[in-house]
This record gives sequence, structure tokens and C-alpha cells, in this order.
Amino acid sequence: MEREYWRWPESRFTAEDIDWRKGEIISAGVDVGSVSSQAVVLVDGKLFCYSNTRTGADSPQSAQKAMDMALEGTGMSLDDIHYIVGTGYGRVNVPFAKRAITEIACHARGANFMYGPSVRTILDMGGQDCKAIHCDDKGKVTNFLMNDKCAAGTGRGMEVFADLLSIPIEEMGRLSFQIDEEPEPVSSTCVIFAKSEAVGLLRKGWPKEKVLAAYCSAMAHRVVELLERIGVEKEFAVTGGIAKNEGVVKRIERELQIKALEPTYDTQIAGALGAALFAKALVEKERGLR
Amino acid sequence: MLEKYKTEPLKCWSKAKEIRSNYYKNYALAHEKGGLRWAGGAWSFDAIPAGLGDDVYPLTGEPYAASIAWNKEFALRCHEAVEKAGYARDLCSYMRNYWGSIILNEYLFGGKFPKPDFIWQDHICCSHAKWYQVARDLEGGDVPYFAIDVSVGPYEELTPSRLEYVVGQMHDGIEWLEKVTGRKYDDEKLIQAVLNHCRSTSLWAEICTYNRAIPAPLDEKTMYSLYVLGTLQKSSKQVADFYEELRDEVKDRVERGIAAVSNERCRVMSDTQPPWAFLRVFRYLEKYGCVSVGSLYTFGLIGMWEVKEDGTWGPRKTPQELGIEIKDRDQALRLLASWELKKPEWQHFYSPQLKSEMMIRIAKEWKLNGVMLHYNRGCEGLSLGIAENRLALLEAGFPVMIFEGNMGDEREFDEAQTISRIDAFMESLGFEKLEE
Amino acid sequence: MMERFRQWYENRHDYAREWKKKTGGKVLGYFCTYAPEEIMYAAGVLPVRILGSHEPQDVTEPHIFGMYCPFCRDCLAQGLKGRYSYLDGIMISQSCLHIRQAFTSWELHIPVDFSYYLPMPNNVQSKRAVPYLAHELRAFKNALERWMGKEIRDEELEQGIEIMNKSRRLTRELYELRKSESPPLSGLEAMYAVVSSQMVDKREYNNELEAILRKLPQRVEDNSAKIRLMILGSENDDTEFLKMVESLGAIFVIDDHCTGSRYFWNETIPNQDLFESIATRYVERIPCPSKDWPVRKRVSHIKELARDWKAQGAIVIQQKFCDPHELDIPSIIKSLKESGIPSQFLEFDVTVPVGQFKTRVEAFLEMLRGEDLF
Amino acid sequence: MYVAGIDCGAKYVKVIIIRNGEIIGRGSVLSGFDVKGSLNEALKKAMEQPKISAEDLSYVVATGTGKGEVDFAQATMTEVTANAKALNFLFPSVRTVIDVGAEEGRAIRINELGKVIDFAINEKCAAGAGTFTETMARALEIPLEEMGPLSLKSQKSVPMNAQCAVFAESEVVSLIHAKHAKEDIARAVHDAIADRIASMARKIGIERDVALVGGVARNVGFVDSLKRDLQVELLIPEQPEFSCAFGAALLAAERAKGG
Repeated sequence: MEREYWRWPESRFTAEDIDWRKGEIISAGVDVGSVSSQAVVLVDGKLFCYSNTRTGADSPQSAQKAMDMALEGTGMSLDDIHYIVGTGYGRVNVPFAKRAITEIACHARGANFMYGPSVRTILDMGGQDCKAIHCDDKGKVTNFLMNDKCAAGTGRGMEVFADLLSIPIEEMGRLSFQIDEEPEPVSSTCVIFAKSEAVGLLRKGWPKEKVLAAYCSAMAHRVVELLERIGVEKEFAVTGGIAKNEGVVKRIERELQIKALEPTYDTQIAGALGAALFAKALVEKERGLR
Repeated sequence: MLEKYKTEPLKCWSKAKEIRSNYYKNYALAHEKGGLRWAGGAWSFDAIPAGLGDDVYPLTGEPYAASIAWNKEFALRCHEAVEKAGYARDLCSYMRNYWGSIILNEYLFGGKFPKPDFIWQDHICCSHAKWYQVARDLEGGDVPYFAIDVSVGPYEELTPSRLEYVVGQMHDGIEWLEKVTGRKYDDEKLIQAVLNHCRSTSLWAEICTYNRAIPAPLDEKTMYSLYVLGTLQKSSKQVADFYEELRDEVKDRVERGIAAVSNERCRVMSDTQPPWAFLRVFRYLEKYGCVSVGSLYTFGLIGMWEVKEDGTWGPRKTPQELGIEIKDRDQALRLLASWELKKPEWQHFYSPQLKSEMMIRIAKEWKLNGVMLHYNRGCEGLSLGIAENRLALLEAGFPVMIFEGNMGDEREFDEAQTISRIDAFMESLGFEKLEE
Repeated sequence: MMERFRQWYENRHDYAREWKKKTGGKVLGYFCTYAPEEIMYAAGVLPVRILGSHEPQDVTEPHIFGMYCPFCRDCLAQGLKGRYSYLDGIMISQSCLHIRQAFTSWELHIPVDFSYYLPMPNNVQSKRAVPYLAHELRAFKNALERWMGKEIRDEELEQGIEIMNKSRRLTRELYELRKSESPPLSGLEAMYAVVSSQMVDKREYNNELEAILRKLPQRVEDNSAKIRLMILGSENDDTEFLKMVESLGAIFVIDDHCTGSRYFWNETIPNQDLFESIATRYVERIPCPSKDWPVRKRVSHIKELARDWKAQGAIVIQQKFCDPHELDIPSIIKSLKESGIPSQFLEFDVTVPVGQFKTRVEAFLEMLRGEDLF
Repeated sequence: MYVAGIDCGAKYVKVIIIRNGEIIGRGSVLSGFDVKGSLNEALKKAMEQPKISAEDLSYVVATGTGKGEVDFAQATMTEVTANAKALNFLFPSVRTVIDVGAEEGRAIRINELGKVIDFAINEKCAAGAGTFTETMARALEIPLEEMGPLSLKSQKSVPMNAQCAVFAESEVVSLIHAKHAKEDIARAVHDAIADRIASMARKIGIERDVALVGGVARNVGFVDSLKRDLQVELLIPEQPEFSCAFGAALLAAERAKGG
């Protein structure tokens, strides 16, 4: 079988130092996105385990798969979780979730947890959309903006390029810096235009790395336009799949002349993490704790 | 390459360049000379502010924005500044270039963007009056603004009441000009400006008629640089005089058989503003011995036409030629309004049929092999009805090629695809490349 | 209770055909709400607004270049597909260039008995506009008389004005009810009412609405906990979108659309010269942005609506490529923000990506709701 | 006498060799970025069967986006004219040719002599029909070649915005999450592309008979959607993706004869 360059490696994590059976509140969040899905489980607000997997053509199944994978080997079962919040494109199709909250609210909340209360501007680059979010010190959304139609398909666009160039998607960022000098960006409007431009450049004999650099900087440029429309307040953080692509992130930083906060977790789990934090708050509400 | 005809450069060329560059310089430096600056569209009645004195300098938005389009780097910065300010990217690209220049506070010809003392605009498409409404916002909201609405229907259906609506606004405009500038209005200067206006626009039409000759003395790419003077200040004596000189030169070229393109064997016309950053597309045509001899756009935006006795199109007779003496302000304004309302490139705002008829006329009288329509995403006004024009031209037996683009935003133009369309079009017309 | 409006809207063509059969009268399709329906009622024709169908279509590409708004193409598609084959005439009252193309292409390819272009002034803030329009309205009346082969008398004009005014008054009353803490009707129902009024005989609409207005105050409908939204922008009869938003715990309480309040807000105040009265009404009505210059009068009106109807947030929609609205929206959003009303902007096409829009709207509502989960 | 037509397309290089009006060799190779390499490979493949070498080719005509790369070609022609020639030869009754490739779509009106009367090429914003189907197959988790047969099972049409592949994709994602059946989504994808192609074809007017060529003509789902949309029968040559190469070969044959 042909290698699938576009596929992000799936991953999971368990905090070995937490005994979940002693936990008071076990909450979880499941983020079913257009390209990937994540599940995060918190024990008393501490990150216990998570998974990051591919979204399939059936959202309930994708949710199930993410949850199963997160719980794998932990001894925890679905019934042990007190509250689950669904988020992402498929949020209403998470069969075991009690409530759905949008990925915009969840990413802000998750980023607040991941990066600390100083985060004010979050850029979430997902498979289909790109969102610029402003939040307060609690991770509450104060304003947000989504890409216009012509700039849709950010994450999917990266996949298209991974395939086109036969470069594993996780390698793209690094390789995009293996160039002598920064080339002119390709069309920053549209994934389709960008692809046809890239094919032209490759046929002209451009090395893959250079084409990749041209695409990453086009993407960065497009995202910066979105960010500038809402305004970038410090601190600034990036979440979602493309946050893992340093080729884009570093170029965004360069254009904005602002350094993004360093992630300590897998940036793709921000949405599910936020959902799990909301789930915790909802349990507390139910129990009259707040 | 086969060279059938002699060619030589235009003698007037450097003079046209000089007029243009002085125009932009004068606007920027107007205050230093104690003069006034006004901004507005190329369709506005520039003869009217002329009555405020000889030291009143305009900056017309469309040609200024087209100049920006030539400078890809600056144009892109303009677009991005405008998008950042929250405006849609599919709006008129001239307007976006112009606003960008204000937001960036950079004048294409050096220095900061010179803020106008007043805005003198007219309203033709959805964007025109709104263009300067936003410009005024961007300038801080304190620039006095006046716009005249000319949307009274096609010339052939002009009624006294319709004319009155336009003339009435003109009278109001003069009162307003006196109020905002504190100057006394000079009707004599208005009358002179109106006469110049008629002279410039009639002469331009005459110049275009010489392009019926085979070989054509001018190609459209050259015409762009010449007609533009009419969009800057057609009511000035300088422009009218220049067109007279140019007319004589073009006439002489025809008499001596001087061609714009030495291997001419195929003649086409275009439509709407071209993608300014890609005029080399017109050069590419020459590989096939193909010359674009004009368009309704180059002929009819500035040129004023009428049907002559033999049924063909010719320059509209000016009031001077008709022996009309303008005695007062009202008469001058009436004359100006009814002169402008007959602008060929205005008629099609009311019906694509009116435009199709004019285009078919040009195709026949200028002996064309085909038509290249620029579906211009940058201008909703001139692209209006263009799809219907295409159908009508085909119906009349003229092959049509279309290409999509944008006059002022190069992001919407696909050069490689356009070139391959030209190849296919030329093949379908039965022409092969004369050179590789 | 308000089912009838939805039925009229969904079966607009059947209604018009029935009406013709029943009355033997003529149906005149119009393209923009600047059309002086007063005069059409006076002439005894049924004015029907031509609208799209919200289905993807592929028949207008040869006629209208794709950079013009999807709405104007959708309208023309209805004609090309023969859905309006019962129209005896068409007319347009000048506004934007987009819809003008639907009209001019319709004229060329779907011939009808009567076709009229009314050059409604764009400079409505000029003192020259009313006398000029009054003149044009007379010319329109004359054309209608020639077409119908009968004279239109002053009494008939007065009746036409009264039919229109009554429907305006009643619809305003309906909108007044939406000011309540718990509005007795949804935004979707209000939209069905207004849009259907553009399609049916106003007399019939008036009767129906009068009856409803008597019953509505007794309607038990608890909407008090819902987020109160305003919706504004370009032509909008996207009922699916309204349905979606109102399923998320929100209710639209007020709008500014030409398929909503902008259509009926102002009345014609009859004075000695009826044409001048009608002209004044159309010149002074809440403007389409294409006519809202040099001053943007609509912005302060929108702010007043939001204040009076206590909107907590605004959804600003715009037909893709609609230049007039694109030119006003930044300044509207800014000014709403200054008066403390957050807004969410969405670009509409013939169909909208429901999933993506749902996320945006839900996130917007979450923000407005401010539930304490932090 | 052997002559060849070479179509350097966006995705594949295709070569056809003919002798006395008969196809005696064909080769198709993914073009990749080394166009010259793929070109040689495709040529080699095409020459295998007739067992000839490049020196035996008395005339070569190139077409397609990369036609400039074929430096040994004596002449080039555009895909528009190549298609016209090929279809006029294959089906003399054809007056409209619709060609749908990976990136580009075109519609061509021809007369009884195969002369091009009018043509339309998709605009920038309507590009990427082929790419679109591929990414959508991925989103639906089915192999690309199953997209067509799957969509034939659908009985339901789901309206979708058709103009732009990227917008359409976000609608597809919505459909997936709204739990529409895979076959209905597959059909919606094909309907959307067919809609886009039909829209372009209507620009030049559909005159019978109508032929469909290009790689996408092999997708039965797309063909079904297009037929339903245009309400006409579609003539599809046996190897529809070779149509441009064949047209070029026909020109080569004419030229070789000294025509």
C-alpha cells in the first residue's frame, strides 16, 4: 500500500502518577473535529489521560474510538466518568456526552489551562477552519473571528501538500527551513490556487523544501491577516494541529513579531481539554459545589 | 518574424507622460502654491470645480488606483491594509487600492497621502458614492463631500425632468463648492472648462476612428496610456490641446501606413479595464500577428460619439462646431450634463443590449476577427451584462474568447491560463504563431 | 397560528396562479422593494416580488458573470426555469447593479407583455429627488394605463396607498409585539409574514394579519429565557438559517432586511399631490445601502432598533459579493460595538454551510450567555 | 509511417502512436515533477507494442499544459483543438465536447468539420474537480475508485454549493457530521462537480451530440450526475483520457502526409 503522507501519527498518554480511583471528580471532553478527534480525561482537574486520533466518516464512531483509545490500559471505563462534554464539528454526535459546547469556547478554556492565565489571543488552526479567539484570564471568550470562505481548508490544505510532495506531515515544518533563503509565498488566498502554483514551481525545478517554505509562509500570511483583523493581544498561543508545524508557527511569529507561548502538551488536545474542564465545572454545579 | 508594415514610436509619447506626472505632482503640491485639492472619481464632472479657479487640482481615483496596480508590491500592501480594516476583498479593486493608499498614508508618487480639501464625486455604480463615503471615514471624517447621481436612464430615453434632476444637483453643487471653499465661483471659467471637456472627448473619439485603418496606427496597449489623460482632467485646456496634437500625429501615421504592430494580420478588441499588472498579455498576441485595436472601454469611456450620415460612428460634434455659444451657468451645466449622459460606456448600465449593439458596430466598422472579453472581477460597473454581450457578439458572428481577471488585484488573474486560452483562441481563428 | 404565511411563502406560485384564475387580473413581478406597489394596486394588478429558491442552479452562467451576488442569479434562474411563467409583466425600481442584471437578462430571455425600468433616484438625500421621482412615478402610472388600457384615477391611487399603508401599519404592530420580554412569535414566523406579504394580495394578507394580531397576545409561548438577537444585512429569506439559530436557544426579535422591516417601516402620507406623497415615502424610507449616502442614515436607525427591541447581539449577514452592504457593514459593526452590542458576521450564498455556521452562532450565543463555568 | 501525439497533462503524460489512422500504441504515466522523465517513460510504453524506436516517428505533436517540455515535437496544439479533432474523428455527429481533467474542465463547440466554434474553460475559482473528489473520498474513508459506484446507490439528492471546491468541502464535512449516508454524500459530491461543469458547458450552449472525455469520464457517478443535469446522452470514447493525445496524433498524421 502507498504511504499515506498526509496522516498525522495517532498518539495517547496516561499520567502514571495519578490514581484515578481516588479522584472526586472525573470529567472528560471529546473533540470530534473535521480531520482528527481527541479525548481528554481529567481527575480532579488534573490531566489523567488523552488520545489523539483520526476522524472517520462516522462521528459517533470517531468519538468512541478516541475515548476507547484514551482509556486504554487505564482500567477506567466510560461509566467511571461523571460528566462528558462533546465539542468540535461532531459535538452533537458524541453519544456519551451530556452536553455539547463549541470548540471556540473549549479551545479558549483549554489554552488557558495549557498556557496559563496570561493567554489573551489564541489561534486555533484546525482541519477546516481557522479561528482567532480573544479570552480573559479565566479562558472565557470575549471575541472571536473565523476565516473567510476563501481561506477555508487550512489543515486539509497541509494534507494536500504532504501528499503532493510525498513528505510525512509531521516532517513538513522542519523541512520547510532547509532552504537557502525564504522564497516568495505562493497564493495565500486559496488552497486550490496554491496547489496549482506549487505544481508549477516543482516542474520548474524548485526543490520540495523551497516549495514547502513558500506554502508555509503563504499559510502564515493568511493567518496573520485574520489575527490582525481581530488584533493580537499578548500573550499569544497557538492550538490545533497546525500548531505542531513549526514551519507555519515560526513564520507567523516572524510576521507578527510576537513569540507564541511554548506548548507543554499536545496542542491538538486543547479543545477536548477545555471540554473536560467545562465538564468538571458542570459536575461541581450538579453537586452544588459552585 | 515577418514584417509587413513599418512602425515607429509615437512622437507625443513623452508629452503624455509629462502631463500625467505633472498632474500627480500638482495635486500633492497644491497647498504650497496656495491652491486647493479635490478628490473624486474619473466620472465626476471635473469642469465644475474648475470654476473655483486655476489653482484647483484634482486627483481622480480610478487612474490613480490603476497606477497603483502597476506596482504589485504596493498594491498588495494596499489590499491587505484594506482587508485588515474589515472590508471585503471582492469589492472594486480600484477603490481598495485607493483606500489602501490612505490607510498606509503613502502617496504612490512619493510622500504621505495628500488629504483632499473636498470630495467631488458622482454616483454611477453601487460603489462610486460609497467609495468616497468610506474614503472620508478613513481620512478622519472631516472632508466635505458632495456627490451627483446621474442614474437617469439611457440617453435615448432622456426627458426634461431627468435632465433637470442632474442639472439641479449640479447647481446645488456649485453653491456647496462656494460654501466649503469660501471662494467666489467664476462662471466664465466653468464655460471654458465645459468647452474643453467637449473638445477633449470628441477629439479622443476622432483619434479612435483612425484605428479603422489597416494596419492600425495604435494598439490598445498604447491607447491605455493616452486615453488616461481624459480620465485625469478632460476639462483642462492642456488635455484638449494634447489630443489635438495626437490626432494630427495619428492621422499622419495612417496616411504614411505606419503600424502599431508590424506583422498585423488579425484584429481583435477587448472589453473592460485590463488586468493592469499583466499588459504583457497584449504583447503575447503579437506572436500571432494579432493586434487589439481598442474596445468600447478605450473608445467610449472618454470618447464621445454619434452616428454620422453614412451610418458609421464618428466623433460627436462639439458645441463649438455647432456654433453654440454658452451664455450662462445654467446653459453650461445643461450642456455638460446632456453631453456626459450620452457617454457610450454609460449606456450599458441600463441594458446589455445597448452595449452589444455598440460592440457589434465596432467589430464591423473596425474590421475585427474576434473579441477578447475580460471578465473583470475588479469592476462590477463595466463587467455589468458582459455575459449577455458575449452571447450577442457570437450571435452576430464574431468569435469570442473570455478570460477572467481583475484590473487592480493580481491575485485574481491567472496568467498561464490566459496565455493558453489565447493559444486556443488563435488556433480556432486559424492563426499559427509567427515566432516562438 | 401563523401557518398561513409559511404556506403562502412555500406555495407562492400556486397562490399567484390561483389569484389570476379567481380575479382574471394581471400579475406584475418586481425586483426590488423600491417598487411603488401603491400604483400597481391602483392599477388593479397584483405586485409579486421575484425571489430565489435557495437551490443550487447551473442555468445563469451564460447570462450573469459569477462575480455578481448569488441572489440575483438565483432570481434569474427562477425565470429561466419557467417557475414564474404566469407573470404578465416585470418591473424594476432602480437600486443595485446586481439585481438589475437579473431584470435585464429576464427582459431578453423571458419575454413578457410589459416590462418597465423605473430609474429611482440614488441620491435620495438630495432635495431634487422627490420632484424627480414624482415625475417618474407619473410616467410609470401612464405606462401602466397604456398596458391595462384603462385610466388610473385618484381614488384608486388613494386606495392603493391605503392597502399598502394598512399592511405596513399591521406589520409594524406585529413587530411591536416582539418588544415583549417573551415575544409571542419567533423571528422565523415574522420572516414568513413579511416575505409572504411580498407575494400575496395585500388585502388578503391584511385580513389574515388582523385576525392573528387579535389572537397573538393570548398565545402561550415562553421565550423569556432566550437570547434576544437582531438580524440585519442584505436580502434574506433563508428560513433554514433562522430555524437553525432559533433552535439554539435564541430568538430573533428585530431585523433590518428588505425582506423584513426595511420593506414596510415607512408609510405614505397622502397630501394634495399623490405622486409626490408616494415619491416622498420611497425617498425617505429606510434606505438600502446603495442609496445611503453621503450620510449613513441607516446606521443610527439600526442602533435605535437594537435598543428599542433590547437585542443582546446582532447577526450581520450579507449575500456574497453584495457591494452595497459590504460598504456599510464595517461601519455598522463598529457602531453596534460602541453601543455595547456584539455582532457576528456571516457571508451568505444560495445555500449556507450549516455545520460551520452553527458553530459560529453557538459560540456567539455562548459568549452572550456568559454561563459561569470558569 | 508512425506518428505520435503526446498530451502532457496536469496529472498524467499520455502518448498515442498511430499508423494509417489506426492506434497501435499507447502509454500513460503519472507526470510527477520530472516531466521529461515521465515523458520518456510514457513514450517507451507506447512504443513497446509496435516495437519501434523514437527514430521511427516521422512526426510528433504535443499538447497539454506541459507541451513546451516536449522538445522533440515538431508542432504543438492546445487541448481545445486536439479534443475537437479527436472527437470529430471518433464520433462525427458530435457538436459539443466536454473534457474534465484533474485540474481543468473545458467545453468545446465544434462544427461538422471539427472546427472549433466556441469554447469555455473553467475559471480559477471553479478549478480542481479531480482533486476535490480525491480529498472527499478520503474524508468519506473510501477508495477513490469506489466513489462512483457508491454514489449510484443513492436515491437522494442533497443540495450543495457548487462553485468552489474548498467551500464545497466544508459543506461535505457538515453533511458527514449531520449523518447523511455515505452514498448520498458521494452523490452530492458528484452532483456538485457536474453542476459546475454543466454551468460552464451551458455558457457555450449544449448542442447534440455531446461527448465526454478526460479522466473523470471514467467515474460512473460523475457521468450519471452530469447526464441527469444536462438531460442528454453522453458519448464516451473507450479510453476517454487519451482524447487529447489522440487529437494531437491525428494532426501529426496530417502533417506527416504534408497536409
